[in-house]
Amino acid sequence: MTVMKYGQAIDYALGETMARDDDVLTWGEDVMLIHRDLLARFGPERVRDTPISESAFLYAGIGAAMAGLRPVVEIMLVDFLAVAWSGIANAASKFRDFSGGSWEVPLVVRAGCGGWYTDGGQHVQTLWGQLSAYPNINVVCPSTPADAAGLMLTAVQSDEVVVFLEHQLLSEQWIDYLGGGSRATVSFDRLVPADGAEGDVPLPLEPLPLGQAALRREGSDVALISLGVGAHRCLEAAEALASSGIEASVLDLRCVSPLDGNAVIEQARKAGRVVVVDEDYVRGGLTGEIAALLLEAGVTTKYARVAVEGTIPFAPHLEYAALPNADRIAAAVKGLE
Amino acid sequence: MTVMKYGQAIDYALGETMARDDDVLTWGEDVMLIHRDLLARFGPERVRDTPISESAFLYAGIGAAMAGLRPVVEIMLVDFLAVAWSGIANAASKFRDFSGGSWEVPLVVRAGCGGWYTDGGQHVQTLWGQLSAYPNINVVCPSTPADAAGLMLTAVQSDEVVVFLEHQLLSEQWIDYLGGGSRATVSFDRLVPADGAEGDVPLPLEPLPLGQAALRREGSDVALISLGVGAHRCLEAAEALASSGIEASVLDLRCVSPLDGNAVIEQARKAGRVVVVDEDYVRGGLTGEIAALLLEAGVTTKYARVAVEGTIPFAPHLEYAALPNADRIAAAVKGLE
Amino acid sequence: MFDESGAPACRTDSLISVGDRVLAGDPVLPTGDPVLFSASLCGAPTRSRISEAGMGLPTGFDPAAAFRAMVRMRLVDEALARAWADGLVPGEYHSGIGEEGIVAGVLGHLTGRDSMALDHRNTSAFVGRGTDITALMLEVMGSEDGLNSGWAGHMHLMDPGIPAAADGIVGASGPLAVGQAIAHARLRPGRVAVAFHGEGAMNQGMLMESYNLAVAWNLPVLFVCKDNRWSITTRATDVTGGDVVKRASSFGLTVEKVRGDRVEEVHRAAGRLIARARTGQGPGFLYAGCHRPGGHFEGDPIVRLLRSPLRQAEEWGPSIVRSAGAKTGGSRHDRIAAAKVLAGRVARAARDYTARTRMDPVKRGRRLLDQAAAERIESLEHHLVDQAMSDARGAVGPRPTFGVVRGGPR
Amino acid sequence: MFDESGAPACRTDSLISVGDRVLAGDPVLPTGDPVLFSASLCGAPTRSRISEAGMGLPTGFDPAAAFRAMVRMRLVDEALARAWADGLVPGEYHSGIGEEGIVAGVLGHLTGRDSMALDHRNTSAFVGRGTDITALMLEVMGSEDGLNSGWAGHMHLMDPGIPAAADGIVGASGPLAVGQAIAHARLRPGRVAVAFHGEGAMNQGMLMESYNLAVAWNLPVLFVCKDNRWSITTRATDVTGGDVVKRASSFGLTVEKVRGDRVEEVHRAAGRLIARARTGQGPGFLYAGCHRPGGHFEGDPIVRLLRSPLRQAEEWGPSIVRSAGAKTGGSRHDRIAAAKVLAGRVARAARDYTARTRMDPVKRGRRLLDQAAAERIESLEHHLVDQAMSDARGAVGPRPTFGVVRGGPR
Ligand SMILES: Cc1ncc(C[n+]2csc(CCOP(=O)(O)OP(=O)(O)O)c2C)c(N)n1
Ligand SMILES: Cc1ncc(C[n+]2csc(CCOP(=O)(O)OP(=O)(O)O)c2C)c(N)n1
Ligand SMILES: [Mg+2]
Ligand SMILES: [Mg+2]
Repeated sequence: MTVMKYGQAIDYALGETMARDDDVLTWGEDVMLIHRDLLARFGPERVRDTPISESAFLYAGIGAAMAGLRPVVEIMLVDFLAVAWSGIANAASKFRDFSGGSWEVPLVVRAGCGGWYTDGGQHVQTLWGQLSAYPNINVVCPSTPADAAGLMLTAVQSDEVVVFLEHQLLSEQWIDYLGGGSRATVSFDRLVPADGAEGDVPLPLEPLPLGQAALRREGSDVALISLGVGAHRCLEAAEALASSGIEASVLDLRCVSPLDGNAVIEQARKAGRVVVVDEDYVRGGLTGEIAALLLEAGVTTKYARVAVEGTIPFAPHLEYAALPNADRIAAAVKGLE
Repeated sequence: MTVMKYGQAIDYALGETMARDDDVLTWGEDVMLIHRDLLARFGPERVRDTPISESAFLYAGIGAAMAGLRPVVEIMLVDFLAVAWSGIANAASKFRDFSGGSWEVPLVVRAGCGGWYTDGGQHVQTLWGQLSAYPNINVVCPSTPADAAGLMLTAVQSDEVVVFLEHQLLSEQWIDYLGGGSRATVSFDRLVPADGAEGDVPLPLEPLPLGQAALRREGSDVALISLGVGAHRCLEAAEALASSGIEASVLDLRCVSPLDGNAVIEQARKAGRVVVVDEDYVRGGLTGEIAALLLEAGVTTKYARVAVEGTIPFAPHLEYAALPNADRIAAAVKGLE
Repeated sequence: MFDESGAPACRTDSLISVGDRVLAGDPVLPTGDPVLFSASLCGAPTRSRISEAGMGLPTGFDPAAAFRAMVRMRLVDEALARAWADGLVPGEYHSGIGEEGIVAGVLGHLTGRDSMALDHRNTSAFVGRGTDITALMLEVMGSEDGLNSGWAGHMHLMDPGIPAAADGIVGASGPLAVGQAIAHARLRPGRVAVAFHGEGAMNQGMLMESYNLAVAWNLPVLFVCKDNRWSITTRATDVTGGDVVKRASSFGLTVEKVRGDRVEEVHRAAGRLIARARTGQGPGFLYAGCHRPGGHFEGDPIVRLLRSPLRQAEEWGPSIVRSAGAKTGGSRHDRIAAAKVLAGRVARAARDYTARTRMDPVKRGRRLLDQAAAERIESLEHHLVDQAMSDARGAVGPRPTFGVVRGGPR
Repeated sequence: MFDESGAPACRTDSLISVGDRVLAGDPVLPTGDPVLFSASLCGAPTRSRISEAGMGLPTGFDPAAAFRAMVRMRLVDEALARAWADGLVPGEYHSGIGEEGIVAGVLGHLTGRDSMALDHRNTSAFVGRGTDITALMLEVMGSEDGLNSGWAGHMHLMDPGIPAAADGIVGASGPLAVGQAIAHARLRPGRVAVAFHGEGAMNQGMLMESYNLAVAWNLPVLFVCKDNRWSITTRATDVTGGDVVKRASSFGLTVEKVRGDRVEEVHRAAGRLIARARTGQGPGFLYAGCHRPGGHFEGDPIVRLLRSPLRQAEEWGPSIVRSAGAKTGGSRHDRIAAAKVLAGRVARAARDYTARTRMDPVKRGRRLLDQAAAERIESLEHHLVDQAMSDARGAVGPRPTFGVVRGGPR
């Protein structure tokens, strides 16, 4: 057990797999500087800067994975994955099926996602709902260093495609890289969930199976379901609600796909009230899928969603209001009464 | 009122707007041959072949729309839109908001979508759920020539971005273009919904407002909700169900976004049973969104979904089984009993 | 022989080896043809199996082996085109007829775990590298007994044994081959990856990106541009700026330009580029012109027009004429320009389809052999391919509407 | 004056015109400066307003106007960089310091409805074309009173009045400008669209696609590549094959290559290319080298390292050393190679940041004027920009955590 930061935990897990398996390597824009510790340990053949050619180097990851490597392809921010979308939509998600099941694509796509630190509507999306629409694409977004390490271990060892989204607000690497580190005049303390950004990581690392939600808080009045920073916002809201006598459970899905439907249904059954909190867009994100799971299972429940309703504005106070913050969550819960 | 084919109706509507408004023009791969009638009438400046550069010519459409034109950018099949996804995800959907509401993007993105005619998993997707995830993107997929004409008229006249999806199975242009026209040995008659492929178009054309569903069939036992070819499959299934004494209503949404939530809720309330039939993937498509609408509205209903569960296989019988066919729909309805 | 790696270490009971057994001992047709005896026919090759012999040096040209490969490619494509016309192949079918010289010329250098990334026009490359042709035919015909259990169809054929993967997204073969090359460089130095693509694909961003990436990382990859002048119904030069060979070269790729109907020329140039790539001297770009007499895909509308002008004119003519004369619309100038575009396109197509039919690589390749040897190869390959197709047809049966059992107009 | 289109037809009460009012009558600084008097300051221009005068001919170079534009760009960027450091600008800020010569040289030719598509490093282009600088500053500071009501931030600034749009997706400025050029060609012949982008962007597929499209359609567009050698922390030549000027030229673009710190050189070359574009002779590509002393964005980690090596070494050093010495990991060779990469990167950055600081276009541009005139311009521009920034600061106030009122660590 040791204390790690969120980004550090991911790189730690990646480093451990790289040490064990020569076929694991990583490339992406600026990875040599961002992951300088991995570079120092494994050398420039296995930690490699790319040109700003997301399509080519993502498709190259697919080709390399099918030819024997286990690439971890880093796309700085998930928004930029849009320029390489075909690699996900038409290739990574399809090739195993096209081959009739005979050819695996052991690929990890790593990208930052999420807002709260103010970078404008093209740099703070999550897109996780859409990514998980495609067949054979696993999508994870951990909310703590321990989960981040465990899920990265699983991702790299998996023979399937895993999109590993690291939340930019939790990642000290991204916050620092984007210039934050050099000015004392700005503090993200009010915004960064402290035990998401830093926390205990059990050693030796264990892979964390995909599709297992974690119950972060017990509570019988309402079930808050989320992941990533959203899980922390739910906990914030739960504290506030507790003071008005409402006990909320908080379920951290950890994976968007596969999605832990059983855990969702269990919490919904218990509480009879569900609020899905999603940093993705209201359409095509988590909220609809969870509603469908509930209806399919015949669970009778009240339901509300707190998600991103439109373009995420740049101005920090507008961004804060547009993201699923604790106030919005608490209001949604109260709206269910 | 005149009888038109589906693709013909779309081009008719486009032609009428082009005749009225010099700023309307269209470009895309092979449009000069595919839309040879428009070319003959408006000339090569307004109907223009592009290189195979979807990203560039979609972004160019955005730039042109912001600089005074009303481009109809054709991306052969929606699957290929994935190579230009950033144009949707980061630009077309965002620029009006980024401008603080001061700059419109009057753009139509036209693309074929959908399966049943056997073209393999990279050529038969619909992706409409994902497209409608983004802010400010309207997404339509008409199921009849009349709707196709009315919606195209609306799309071109709109100051917003409209993704106009024409279903490949309904479009005589696509079926012919993909070689079908030259062999008498293959018939799509069993597969093509006859009154989707050809039908009356009221003249003079009236724009069909976005977000208005059409009730194609009344029935009080179960509500089938779909669009595109799916609406026809629902009607097929409804006929079959009727013979076992189950009366199904069929709601054709016509637009994925904006979605006619009121109509959905009304049908669901009436029947107390809903089957959503979606040619998009089960995740991130229509089915989840409709479930969320129902739960949010507090409608008590049984619910099932018939959608695409994974990669769409190439082999026609496998493809047929993977798509939401009438048998699957009827089975889902019976599963709700 | 296509290279010096010697006779393959295994025999299988595939149709191809039946052909070879018949051929065994024939001095003109040596048995050790790695192009037609691919890894996939011999089970998954182990690393040790890969002979490094010949890697790094251009390999010798064997006209008989090249001709034989081309004949087989041609026959398989023709058989599939017929099956398509007979309603046995669902969807589109993009034949490689006319491009065999390019594919065979390049494949003559590939051995062992050399890999390929392909586009929608891929049959000949699979055939040339030894994919089981019955399995391939069954796949293209949409059978669950096909190479990919009916999941791929002809645009997404996958043969991990070669390894070779096809992707129907134009331009994707480039970066996929780059990825294969990254793996080669780490896991099996000396191996190359080959990307085949059309000239139209050269305007697809990811392909250009992949040229750059290959050079920046100095990868063992060869990009082969088969310029058949058209992308579907668009003449490539109408939508392409500059010269594509210069374009490739500007990325720092080593380029060669050849006539694609001369397999020996292709073989020579490809050999130089592949030798450089194998020895770590960087990626190459081979440009080869060719002609596709069958059009973009079977049923190509322009080919239909050229073959049955009256019928097609009847079909297209009335509405074009009506549109051109519509009361509202573009100016006279616009409409005349449109007529010119349409007429010009057809005229150019007609010119290409008459003048360029001479560019048949199989016919040309035949002249490299003596008559008797050529005939023997042809008859054996005919036998082989006919057999495969008749097996495939037998397996799928007549299958009205391809075995779709329900569905119908309301 | 930057061009011959004469004095602007309107005055506004914007800060810029305040500056101009002060300057009115000054013989060195004529009032009719369309670069700083953009369309947007004069309300939406009508088509008739657009003077065709001078279109088609390279326009004369006016050192004072160019210097004045550069000074204003520099001052605005410096003011915003300070505001960033003071915690008043949220997120990233990419200043254009060091690139003013390129931007001013090109903008000297733009008038009326000539349009621009920009990337993340866009402030100077907006400033140069006359976007209200207070509104711009407020936008960058995340105020609802900003140019785009706080929705854009500095990476997505939009000024429909110019028109000019910025897109934070690398490479997107190219095809966006192509689209603007399509509209120009139809709606306002003679107008040009300009895309500014970096050298790193030249590896982004859509930008290359847009070069091709511009040539294939013969569009009035100018691509301007500002080569500052780096894309964030990656040295462009490490990831780029071939020569980017040849690359652009291979698409059929007419290219010119200049030193970006010499505004007069930029102006001359841009004039030739823009004149061609305006007169339907096709698109151009202007390549201009430059240096960005502030790094990629404010707080750039490499700049931090160069400025405070000890502090940064303390921060990065221990874990790098630990990693390099880890029990498991790459070979000795790998680790040495890694150390070389890291050291090499820093060394090259250090070299660039010392040797290339001489490449200051503003300092160089100053020498084109007599001392007194330069000083006058500087003082007036200082006044102007200081005023704007103090207004902007006043408007947003101290705003701890940028006005986010809730949220906090659990
Ligand atoms: C990204 C993408 N855009 C469009 C298509 C449709 N399409 C298939 S083949 C083709 C033409 C390709 O031309 P070329 O690269 O010259 O190859 P050829 O067919 O001539 O061999 C097009 C446009 C596609 N498959 N993928
Ligand atoms: C598609 C995409 N990929 C990556 C990024 C992240 N990014 C922003 S600026 C930049 C470097 C751009 O380099 P260059 O084009 O040389 O412009 P410069 O910043 O040097 O002016 C990168 C990689 C992005 N914004 N968009
Ligand atoms: Mg071609
Ligand atoms: Mg740069």
